[in-house]
Amino acid sequence: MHCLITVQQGRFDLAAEEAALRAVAGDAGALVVFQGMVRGHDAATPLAALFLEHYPGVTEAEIGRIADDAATRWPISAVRVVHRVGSLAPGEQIVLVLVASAHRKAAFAAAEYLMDYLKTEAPFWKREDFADGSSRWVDAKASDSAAAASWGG
Amino acid sequence: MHCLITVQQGRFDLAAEEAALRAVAGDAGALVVFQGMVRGHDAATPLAALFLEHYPGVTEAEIGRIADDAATRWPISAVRVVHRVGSLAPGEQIVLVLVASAHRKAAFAAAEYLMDYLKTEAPFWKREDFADGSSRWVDAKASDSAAAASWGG
Amino acid sequence: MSIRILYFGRLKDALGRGEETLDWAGGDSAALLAALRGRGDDWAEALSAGKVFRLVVNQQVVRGEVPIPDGAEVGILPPVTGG
Amino acid sequence: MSIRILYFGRLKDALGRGEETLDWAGGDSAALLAALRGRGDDWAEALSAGKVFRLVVNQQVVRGEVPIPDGAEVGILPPVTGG
Repeated sequence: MHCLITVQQGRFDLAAEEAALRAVAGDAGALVVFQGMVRGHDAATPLAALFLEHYPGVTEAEIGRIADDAATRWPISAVRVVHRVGSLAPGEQIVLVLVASAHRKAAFAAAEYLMDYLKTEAPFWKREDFADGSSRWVDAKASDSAAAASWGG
Repeated sequence: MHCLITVQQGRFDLAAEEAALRAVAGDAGALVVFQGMVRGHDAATPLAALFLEHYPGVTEAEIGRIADDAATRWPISAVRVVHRVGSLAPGEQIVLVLVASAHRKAAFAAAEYLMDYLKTEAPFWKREDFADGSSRWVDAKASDSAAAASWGG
Repeated sequence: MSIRILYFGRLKDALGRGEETLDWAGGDSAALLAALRGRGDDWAEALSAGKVFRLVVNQQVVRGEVPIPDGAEVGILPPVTGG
Repeated sequence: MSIRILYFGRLKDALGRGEETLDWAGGDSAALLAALRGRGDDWAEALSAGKVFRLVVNQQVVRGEVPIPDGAEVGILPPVTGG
Protein backbone atom coordinates (compact mmCIF):
# COMPACT_ATOMS: atom_id res chain seq x y z
CA MET A 1 0.00 0.00 0.00
CA HIS A 2 1.37 3.38 -1.02
CA CYS A 3 0.96 5.98 1.68
CA LEU A 4 2.11 9.59 1.87
CA ILE A 5 1.27 11.94 4.76
CA THR A 6 2.10 15.65 4.84
CA VAL A 7 1.34 18.41 7.34
CA GLN A 8 2.03 21.82 5.86
CA GLN A 9 1.10 25.49 6.04
CA GLY A 10 0.69 26.00 2.30
CA ARG A 11 -2.23 25.17 0.04
CA PHE A 12 -2.47 21.85 -1.71
CA ASP A 13 -3.35 21.14 -5.31
CA LEU A 14 -6.18 18.62 -5.67
CA ALA A 15 -5.45 17.89 -9.35
CA ALA A 16 -1.73 17.31 -8.73
CA GLU A 17 -2.45 15.03 -5.78
CA GLU A 18 -5.03 13.08 -7.78
CA ALA A 19 -2.56 12.57 -10.64
CA ALA A 20 0.20 11.50 -8.26
CA LEU A 21 -2.05 9.03 -6.49
CA ARG A 22 -3.29 7.45 -9.70
CA ALA A 23 0.33 7.06 -10.84
CA VAL A 24 1.06 4.75 -7.89
CA ALA A 25 -2.38 3.18 -7.39
CA GLY A 26 -2.07 0.46 -10.03
CA ASP A 27 -5.25 -0.88 -11.67
CA ALA A 28 -7.55 0.96 -9.26
CA GLY A 29 -11.11 1.51 -10.40
CA ALA A 30 -12.16 3.78 -7.56
CA LEU A 31 -10.85 7.00 -6.09
CA VAL A 32 -12.53 8.73 -3.17
CA VAL A 33 -11.49 12.23 -2.13
CA PHE A 34 -12.45 14.20 0.93
CA GLN A 35 -11.62 17.87 1.08
CA GLY A 36 -12.39 19.96 4.15
CA MET A 37 -12.77 23.74 3.99
CA VAL A 38 -12.90 26.42 6.70
CA ARG A 39 -16.53 27.35 7.42
CA GLY A 40 -17.09 31.04 8.00
CA HIS A 41 -20.35 30.91 9.93
CA ASP A 42 -20.18 28.01 12.35
CA ALA A 43 -20.50 30.43 15.29
CA ALA A 44 -22.70 33.48 15.89
CA THR A 45 -19.74 35.79 15.29
CA PRO A 46 -18.19 35.65 11.80
CA LEU A 47 -14.84 33.95 11.64
CA ALA A 48 -11.75 35.89 10.56
CA ALA A 49 -9.49 32.83 10.52
CA LEU A 50 -9.10 29.34 11.86
CA PHE A 51 -5.70 28.72 13.46
CA LEU A 52 -4.50 25.12 13.57
CA GLU A 53 -1.53 23.71 15.39
CA HIS A 54 -0.28 20.14 15.59
CA TYR A 55 2.43 17.97 17.14
CA PRO A 56 5.12 17.78 14.47
CA GLY A 57 6.42 14.27 13.85
CA VAL A 58 3.80 12.65 16.06
CA THR A 59 0.95 13.78 13.81
CA GLU A 60 2.44 12.34 10.64
CA ALA A 61 3.38 9.06 12.36
CA GLU A 62 -0.08 8.64 13.88
CA ILE A 63 -1.86 9.33 10.59
CA GLY A 64 0.45 6.86 8.86
CA ARG A 65 -0.35 4.27 11.51
CA ILE A 66 -4.10 4.72 10.99
CA ALA A 67 -3.65 4.52 7.20
CA ASP A 68 -1.87 1.19 7.65
CA ASP A 69 -4.71 0.13 9.90
CA ALA A 70 -7.23 1.07 7.21
CA ALA A 71 -5.26 -1.02 4.71
CA THR A 72 -5.72 -4.10 6.92
CA ARG A 73 -9.48 -3.50 7.01
CA TRP A 74 -10.15 -2.72 3.35
CA PRO A 75 -8.35 -3.59 0.09
CA ILE A 76 -6.92 -0.17 -0.69
CA SER A 77 -3.90 0.44 -2.88
CA ALA A 78 -2.90 4.04 -2.08
CA VAL A 79 -3.58 6.75 0.49
CA ARG A 80 -2.64 10.41 0.46
CA VAL A 81 -3.30 12.81 3.36
CA VAL A 82 -2.44 16.51 3.41
CA HIS A 83 -3.40 18.50 6.49
CA ARG A 84 -2.78 22.21 6.74
CA VAL A 85 -1.79 24.12 9.87
CA GLY A 86 -1.38 27.81 10.65
CA SER A 87 -3.93 30.56 10.04
CA LEU A 88 -6.59 29.74 7.42
CA ALA A 89 -9.29 32.10 6.16
CA PRO A 90 -12.93 31.02 5.65
CA GLY A 91 -13.29 29.02 2.44
CA GLU A 92 -9.68 27.86 2.48
CA GLN A 93 -8.82 24.18 2.31
CA ILE A 94 -7.90 22.46 5.59
CA VAL A 95 -7.53 18.79 4.81
CA LEU A 96 -7.31 16.48 1.83
CA VAL A 97 -7.70 12.70 1.96
CA LEU A 98 -7.45 10.53 -1.15
CA VAL A 99 -7.96 6.77 -1.19
CA ALA A 100 -7.57 4.53 -4.25
CA SER A 101 -8.94 1.01 -4.43
CA ALA A 102 -10.12 -1.60 -6.89
CA HIS A 103 -13.53 -1.35 -5.18
CA ARG A 104 -15.64 1.70 -4.57
CA LYS A 105 -17.05 0.59 -1.23
CA ALA A 106 -13.56 -0.02 0.14
CA ALA A 107 -12.42 3.42 -1.02
CA PHE A 108 -15.45 5.11 0.57
CA ALA A 109 -15.10 3.19 3.83
CA ALA A 110 -11.37 3.84 4.19
CA ALA A 111 -11.70 7.56 3.37
CA GLU A 112 -14.46 7.98 5.95
CA TYR A 113 -12.44 5.99 8.50
CA LEU A 114 -9.41 8.24 7.96
CA MET A 115 -11.55 11.37 8.31
CA ASP A 116 -13.15 10.08 11.53
CA TYR A 117 -9.65 9.51 12.86
CA LEU A 118 -8.40 12.93 11.78
CA LYS A 119 -11.39 14.59 13.46
CA THR A 120 -11.25 12.70 16.74
CA GLU A 121 -7.75 11.39 17.41
CA ALA A 122 -5.03 13.05 15.34
CA PRO A 123 -3.11 15.65 17.35
CA PHE A 124 -4.49 18.84 15.82
CA TRP A 125 -5.97 21.77 17.72
CA LYS A 126 -8.11 24.53 16.27
CA ARG A 127 -8.50 28.06 17.53
CA GLU A 128 -11.24 30.28 16.13
CA ASP A 129 -10.08 33.87 15.60
CA PHE A 130 -13.23 35.95 15.18
CA ALA A 131 -13.84 39.12 13.18
CA ASP A 132 -14.43 41.05 16.45
CA GLY A 133 -10.90 40.28 17.64
CA SER A 134 -11.84 37.57 20.15
CA SER A 135 -10.41 34.06 20.04
CA ARG A 136 -11.26 30.69 21.48
CA TRP A 137 -9.86 27.19 21.24
CA VAL A 138 -12.45 24.87 19.77
CA ASP A 139 -13.98 22.46 22.27
CA ALA A 140 -13.76 18.79 21.46
CA LYS A 141 -17.20 17.37 20.79
CA ALA A 142 -18.66 15.11 23.46
CA SER A 143 -18.28 12.10 21.20
CA ASP A 144 -14.67 13.04 20.56
CA SER A 145 -13.99 13.45 24.28
CA ALA A 146 -15.38 10.00 24.95
CA ALA A 147 -12.94 8.62 22.41
CA ALA A 148 -10.16 10.70 23.92
CA ALA A 149 -10.91 9.42 27.41
CA SER A 150 -10.08 5.92 26.29
CA TRP A 151 -6.51 6.93 25.46
CA GLY A 152 -5.64 7.01 29.16
CA GLY A 153 -3.09 9.33 30.73
CA MET B 1 -29.58 22.50 -3.75
CA HIS B 2 -27.43 23.11 -6.82
CA CYS B 3 -27.35 20.12 -9.15
CA LEU B 4 -25.70 19.65 -12.53
CA ILE B 5 -25.71 16.37 -14.45
CA THR B 6 -23.79 15.73 -17.68
CA VAL B 7 -23.33 12.64 -19.84
CA GLN B 8 -20.53 13.13 -22.34
CA GLN B 9 -17.92 11.34 -24.44
CA GLY B 10 -15.03 13.64 -23.54
CA ARG B 11 -12.83 13.66 -20.48
CA PHE B 12 -13.68 15.74 -17.45
CA ASP B 13 -11.42 18.02 -15.42
CA LEU B 14 -11.54 17.25 -11.70
CA ALA B 15 -9.97 20.55 -10.66
CA ALA B 16 -12.35 22.62 -12.79
CA GLU B 17 -15.36 20.71 -11.47
CA GLU B 18 -14.18 21.11 -7.88
CA ALA B 19 -13.76 24.87 -8.33
CA ALA B 20 -17.17 25.20 -9.99
CA LEU B 21 -18.87 23.23 -7.22
CA ARG B 22 -17.26 25.23 -4.44
CA ALA B 23 -18.36 28.43 -6.17
CA VAL B 24 -22.03 27.45 -5.77
CA ALA B 25 -21.83 25.39 -2.57
CA GLY B 26 -21.97 28.28 -0.12
CA ASP B 27 -20.36 27.86 3.32
CA ALA B 28 -19.72 24.15 2.82
CA GLY B 29 -17.10 22.56 5.03
CA ALA B 30 -17.02 19.19 3.31
CA LEU B 31 -16.52 18.03 -0.25
CA VAL B 32 -16.57 14.35 -1.19
CA VAL B 33 -15.49 13.23 -4.63
CA PHE B 34 -15.80 9.84 -6.26
CA GLN B 35 -13.95 9.17 -9.48
CA GLY B 36 -14.24 5.86 -11.28
CA MET B 37 -11.63 4.62 -13.74
CA VAL B 38 -11.61 1.79 -16.28
CA ARG B 39 -9.91 -1.28 -14.82
CA GLY B 40 -7.71 -3.13 -17.28
CA HIS B 41 -7.60 -6.53 -15.60
CA ASP B 42 -11.06 -7.31 -14.26
CA ALA B 43 -11.27 -10.35 -16.56
CA ALA B 44 -8.77 -13.06 -17.52
CA THR B 45 -8.24 -11.44 -20.93
CA PRO B 46 -6.74 -7.93 -20.87
CA LEU B 47 -9.19 -5.19 -21.76
CA ALA B 48 -8.61 -3.04 -24.85
CA ALA B 49 -11.50 -0.69 -24.10
CA LEU B 50 -14.75 -0.39 -22.22
CA PHE B 51 -17.65 0.77 -24.38
CA LEU B 52 -20.52 2.52 -22.59
CA GLU B 53 -23.88 3.48 -23.96
CA HIS B 54 -26.82 5.16 -22.26
CA TYR B 55 -30.36 6.37 -22.87
CA PRO B 56 -29.94 10.08 -23.75
CA GLY B 57 -32.33 12.33 -21.88
CA VAL B 58 -33.62 9.58 -19.63
CA THR B 59 -30.21 9.09 -18.02
CA GLU B 60 -29.75 12.73 -17.08
CA ALA B 61 -33.32 13.04 -15.80
CA GLU B 62 -33.04 9.90 -13.68
CA ILE B 63 -29.71 10.94 -12.14
CA GLY B 64 -31.18 14.37 -11.38
CA ARG B 65 -34.15 12.71 -9.71
CA ILE B 66 -31.89 10.61 -7.51
CA ALA B 67 -29.76 13.67 -6.62
CA ASP B 68 -32.94 15.45 -5.49
CA ASP B 69 -33.81 12.35 -3.50
CA ALA B 70 -30.36 12.44 -1.84
CA ALA B 71 -30.96 16.09 -0.94
CA THR B 72 -34.10 15.12 0.99
CA ARG B 73 -32.13 12.51 2.94
CA TRP B 74 -29.01 14.50 3.78
CA PRO B 75 -28.26 18.24 4.13
CA ILE B 76 -26.23 18.69 0.96
CA SER B 77 -25.77 21.99 -0.83
CA ALA B 78 -24.46 20.99 -4.26
CA VAL B 79 -24.11 17.92 -6.46
CA ARG B 80 -22.20 17.44 -9.71
CA VAL B 81 -22.26 14.25 -11.77
CA VAL B 82 -20.33 13.65 -14.99
CA HIS B 83 -20.64 10.24 -16.64
CA ARG B 84 -18.73 9.36 -19.78
CA VAL B 85 -19.98 7.17 -22.61
CA GLY B 86 -18.32 5.78 -25.74
CA SER B 87 -15.08 3.82 -25.93
CA LEU B 88 -12.76 4.27 -22.92
CA ALA B 89 -9.27 2.79 -22.54
CA PRO B 90 -8.04 1.19 -19.30
CA GLY B 91 -7.06 3.84 -16.77
CA GLU B 92 -9.40 6.43 -18.25
CA GLN B 93 -12.00 8.19 -16.12
CA ILE B 94 -15.59 6.90 -16.36
CA VAL B 95 -17.56 8.77 -13.75
CA LEU B 96 -17.20 11.73 -11.43
CA VAL B 97 -19.49 12.51 -8.51
CA LEU B 98 -18.97 15.55 -6.28
CA VAL B 99 -21.08 16.38 -3.23
CA ALA B 100 -20.69 19.48 -1.06
CA SER B 101 -22.21 19.78 2.40
CA ALA B 102 -21.73 21.56 5.70
CA HIS B 103 -21.20 18.12 7.24
CA ARG B 104 -18.73 15.46 6.22
CA LYS B 105 -20.94 12.49 7.04
CA ALA B 106 -23.75 13.88 4.88
CA ALA B 107 -21.33 14.43 1.99
CA PHE B 108 -19.95 10.88 2.29
CA ALA B 109 -23.40 9.30 2.58
CA ALA B 110 -24.87 11.21 -0.37
CA ALA B 111 -21.87 10.49 -2.61
CA GLU B 112 -22.04 6.78 -1.84
CA TYR B 113 -25.82 6.80 -2.37
CA LEU B 114 -25.39 8.41 -5.79
CA MET B 115 -22.71 5.91 -6.77
CA ASP B 116 -24.87 2.97 -5.67
CA TYR B 117 -27.63 4.37 -7.86
CA LEU B 118 -25.33 4.92 -10.84
CA LYS B 119 -24.04 1.35 -10.56
CA THR B 120 -27.39 -0.37 -10.17
CA GLU B 121 -30.19 1.74 -11.65
CA ALA B 122 -29.03 4.44 -14.04
CA PRO B 123 -29.52 3.44 -17.70
CA PHE B 124 -25.92 2.73 -18.69
CA TRP B 125 -24.65 -0.43 -20.35
CA LYS B 126 -21.04 -1.54 -20.57
CA ARG B 127 -19.45 -3.72 -23.21
CA GLU B 128 -15.95 -5.09 -22.67
CA ASP B 129 -13.84 -5.03 -25.83
CA PHE B 130 -10.88 -7.31 -25.20
CA ALA B 131 -7.34 -7.18 -26.54
CA ASP B 132 -7.95 -10.46 -28.42
CA GLY B 133 -10.77 -8.89 -30.45
CA SER B 134 -13.65 -10.50 -28.56
CA SER B 135 -16.42 -8.48 -26.94
CA ARG B 136 -19.11 -9.06 -24.37
CA TRP B 137 -21.77 -7.01 -22.70
CA VAL B 138 -21.15 -6.88 -18.95
CA ASP B 139 -23.61 -8.96 -16.93
CA ALA B 140 -25.51 -7.17 -14.23
CA LYS B 141 -24.48 -8.42 -10.81
CA ALA B 142 -26.99 -10.59 -8.98
CA SER B 143 -27.66 -7.83 -6.47
CA ASP B 144 -28.23 -5.40 -9.32
CA SER B 145 -30.61 -7.79 -11.06
CA ALA B 146 -32.62 -8.12 -7.88
CA ALA B 147 -32.97 -4.36 -7.77
CA ALA B 148 -33.80 -4.30 -11.47
CA ALA B 149 -36.51 -6.95 -11.04
CA SER B 150 -38.40 -4.61 -8.75
CA TRP B 151 -38.82 -2.07 -11.54
CA GLY B 152 -41.46 -4.23 -13.20
CA GLY B 153 -42.09 -4.53 -16.93
CA MET C 1 -51.09 3.01 -34.37
CA SER C 2 -47.37 3.50 -34.80
CA ILE C 3 -44.73 3.53 -32.07
CA ARG C 4 -40.96 3.82 -32.01
CA ILE C 5 -39.03 1.21 -30.04
CA LEU C 6 -35.45 1.63 -28.80
CA TYR C 7 -33.27 -1.30 -27.71
CA PHE C 8 -30.16 -0.93 -25.54
CA GLY C 9 -27.05 -2.85 -24.55
CA ARG C 10 -27.08 -6.59 -25.26
CA LEU C 11 -30.66 -6.40 -26.59
CA LYS C 12 -29.31 -4.55 -29.61
CA ASP C 13 -27.04 -7.46 -30.45
CA ALA C 14 -29.59 -10.14 -29.56
CA LEU C 15 -32.33 -8.54 -31.67
CA GLY C 16 -30.11 -7.21 -34.45
CA ARG C 17 -31.35 -3.65 -34.18
CA GLY C 18 -31.07 -0.53 -32.02
CA GLU C 19 -34.47 0.86 -32.95
CA GLU C 20 -37.52 0.30 -35.11
CA THR C 21 -40.85 1.83 -35.96
CA LEU C 22 -43.71 -0.60 -35.27
CA ASP C 23 -47.23 -0.51 -36.73
CA TRP C 24 -49.25 -2.17 -34.03
CA ALA C 25 -52.88 -2.76 -33.05
CA GLY C 26 -52.23 -1.02 -29.73
CA GLY C 27 -52.57 -2.04 -26.10
CA ASP C 28 -50.65 -1.84 -22.87
CA SER C 29 -46.98 -2.59 -22.19
CA ALA C 30 -47.70 -6.27 -21.50
CA ALA C 31 -49.45 -6.58 -24.86
CA LEU C 32 -46.51 -4.93 -26.62
CA LEU C 33 -44.01 -7.32 -25.03
CA ALA C 34 -46.23 -10.28 -25.91
CA ALA C 35 -46.37 -9.09 -29.54
CA LEU C 36 -42.57 -8.75 -29.68
CA ARG C 37 -42.00 -12.16 -28.06
CA GLY C 38 -44.29 -13.64 -30.72
CA ARG C 39 -41.77 -12.75 -33.44
CA GLY C 40 -39.76 -15.91 -32.84
CA ASP C 41 -37.56 -17.83 -30.45
CA ASP C 42 -34.79 -15.21 -30.45
CA TRP C 43 -37.29 -12.58 -29.39
CA ALA C 44 -39.06 -14.78 -26.88
CA GLU C 45 -35.69 -15.62 -25.35
CA ALA C 46 -34.23 -12.11 -25.34
CA LEU C 47 -37.41 -10.58 -23.89
CA SER C 48 -38.45 -13.49 -21.67
CA ALA C 49 -40.24 -12.73 -18.44
CA GLY C 50 -37.42 -14.39 -16.55
CA LYS C 51 -34.96 -11.76 -17.82
CA VAL C 52 -35.30 -8.56 -15.95
CA PHE C 53 -35.54 -5.33 -17.90
CA ARG C 54 -37.18 -1.96 -17.65
CA LEU C 55 -39.58 -0.12 -19.93
CA VAL C 56 -39.39 3.60 -20.58
CA VAL C 57 -42.40 5.22 -22.26
CA ASN C 58 -41.94 8.72 -23.66
CA GLN C 59 -38.76 9.09 -21.57
CA GLN C 60 -40.56 8.16 -18.34
CA VAL C 61 -39.50 5.03 -16.48
CA VAL C 62 -42.66 2.94 -15.98
CA ARG C 63 -43.52 0.18 -13.54
CA GLY C 64 -45.95 -2.67 -14.12
CA GLU C 65 -48.47 -2.57 -16.95
CA VAL C 66 -49.07 0.85 -18.48
CA PRO C 67 -50.92 2.01 -21.60
CA ILE C 68 -48.79 2.75 -24.69
CA PRO C 69 -50.07 5.89 -26.46
CA ASP C 70 -50.06 6.25 -30.25
CA GLY C 71 -46.77 7.75 -31.43
CA ALA C 72 -44.96 6.75 -28.22
CA GLU C 73 -41.23 6.22 -27.89
CA VAL C 74 -40.75 2.96 -25.96
CA GLY C 75 -37.30 2.10 -24.61
CA ILE C 76 -36.68 -1.55 -23.75
CA LEU C 77 -33.82 -1.81 -21.29
CA PRO C 78 -31.80 -4.85 -20.25
CA PRO C 79 -30.34 -4.84 -16.74
CA VAL C 80 -28.09 -1.82 -16.35
CA THR C 81 -24.34 -2.02 -15.76
CA GLY C 82 -23.24 1.56 -15.23
CA GLY C 83 -20.73 3.48 -13.16
CA MET D 1 16.75 14.09 35.88
CA SER D 2 15.72 16.57 33.26
CA ILE D 3 12.84 16.30 30.83
CA ARG D 4 11.31 18.55 28.20
CA ILE D 5 7.57 19.14 28.31
CA LEU D 6 5.48 20.40 25.38
CA TYR D 7 1.98 21.84 25.82
CA PHE D 8 -0.54 22.15 23.00
CA GLY D 9 -3.73 23.97 22.13
CA ARG D 10 -5.62 25.55 25.01
CA LEU D 11 -3.10 24.19 27.52
CA LYS D 12 -0.57 26.66 26.13
CA ASP D 13 -2.84 29.56 27.01
CA ALA D 14 -4.00 28.11 30.34
CA LEU D 15 -0.43 27.41 31.52
CA GLY D 16 1.22 30.40 29.87
CA ARG D 17 3.81 28.38 28.02
CA GLY D 18 4.27 26.11 25.02
CA GLU D 19 7.22 24.22 26.44
CA GLU D 20 9.59 24.00 29.36
CA THR D 21 12.57 22.03 30.63
CA LEU D 22 11.84 20.45 34.01
CA ASP D 23 14.35 19.24 36.59
CA TRP D 24 12.45 16.51 38.34
CA ALA D 25 13.01 13.67 40.81
CA GLY D 26 11.70 11.18 38.25
CA GLY D 27 8.89 8.67 38.23
CA ASP D 28 6.10 7.53 35.99
CA SER D 29 3.60 9.56 34.00
CA ALA D 30 1.14 9.69 36.90
CA ALA D 31 3.86 11.11 39.18
CA LEU D 32 4.75 13.74 36.58
CA LEU D 33 1.14 14.87 36.27
CA ALA D 34 0.80 14.96 40.07
CA ALA D 35 3.92 17.14 40.30
CA LEU D 36 2.61 19.54 37.67
CA ARG D 37 -0.84 19.73 39.29
CA GLY D 38 0.93 20.62 42.53
CA ARG D 39 2.14 23.89 41.04
CA GLY D 40 -1.12 25.66 41.85
CA ASP D 41 -4.83 25.91 41.19
CA ASP D 42 -4.38 26.90 37.52
CA TRP D 43 -2.28 23.80 36.96
CA ALA D 44 -4.53 21.51 38.99
CA GLU D 45 -7.52 22.81 37.03
CA ALA D 46 -5.93 22.71 33.56
CA LEU D 47 -4.50 19.20 34.11
CA SER D 48 -7.33 17.79 36.24
CA ALA D 49 -8.11 14.10 35.94
CA GLY D 50 -11.63 14.97 34.81
CA LYS D 51 -10.23 16.69 31.72
CA VAL D 52 -9.27 14.19 29.12
CA PHE D 53 -5.87 14.52 27.49
CA ARG D 54 -3.20 12.34 26.04
CA LEU D 55 0.48 11.92 26.88
CA VAL D 56 3.16 11.41 24.27
CA VAL D 57 6.59 10.25 25.48
CA ASN D 58 9.47 10.53 23.05
CA GLN D 59 6.99 10.93 20.18
CA GLN D 60 5.11 7.76 21.14
CA VAL D 61 1.47 8.00 22.21
CA VAL D 62 1.21 6.23 25.58
CA ARG D 63 -1.73 4.74 27.44
CA GLY D 64 -2.08 4.43 31.20
CA GLU D 65 0.90 4.87 33.49
CA VAL D 66 4.28 4.61 31.85
CA PRO D 67 7.84 5.33 33.03
CA ILE D 68 9.35 8.68 31.99
CA PRO D 69 13.02 8.21 31.02
CA ASP D 70 15.68 10.83 31.77
CA GLY D 71 15.94 13.31 28.92
CA ALA D 72 12.47 12.45 27.61
CA GLU D 73 10.30 14.72 25.54
CA VAL D 74 6.81 14.61 27.06
CA GLY D 75 3.89 16.08 25.11
CA ILE D 76 0.76 16.91 27.11
CA LEU D 77 -2.23 17.04 24.80
CA PRO D 78 -5.67 18.46 25.43
CA PRO D 79 -8.58 16.87 23.55
CA VAL D 80 -7.90 17.14 19.85
CA THR D 81 -10.06 19.14 17.44
CA GLY D 82 -8.64 18.43 14.01
CA GLY D 83 -9.87 17.90 10.48
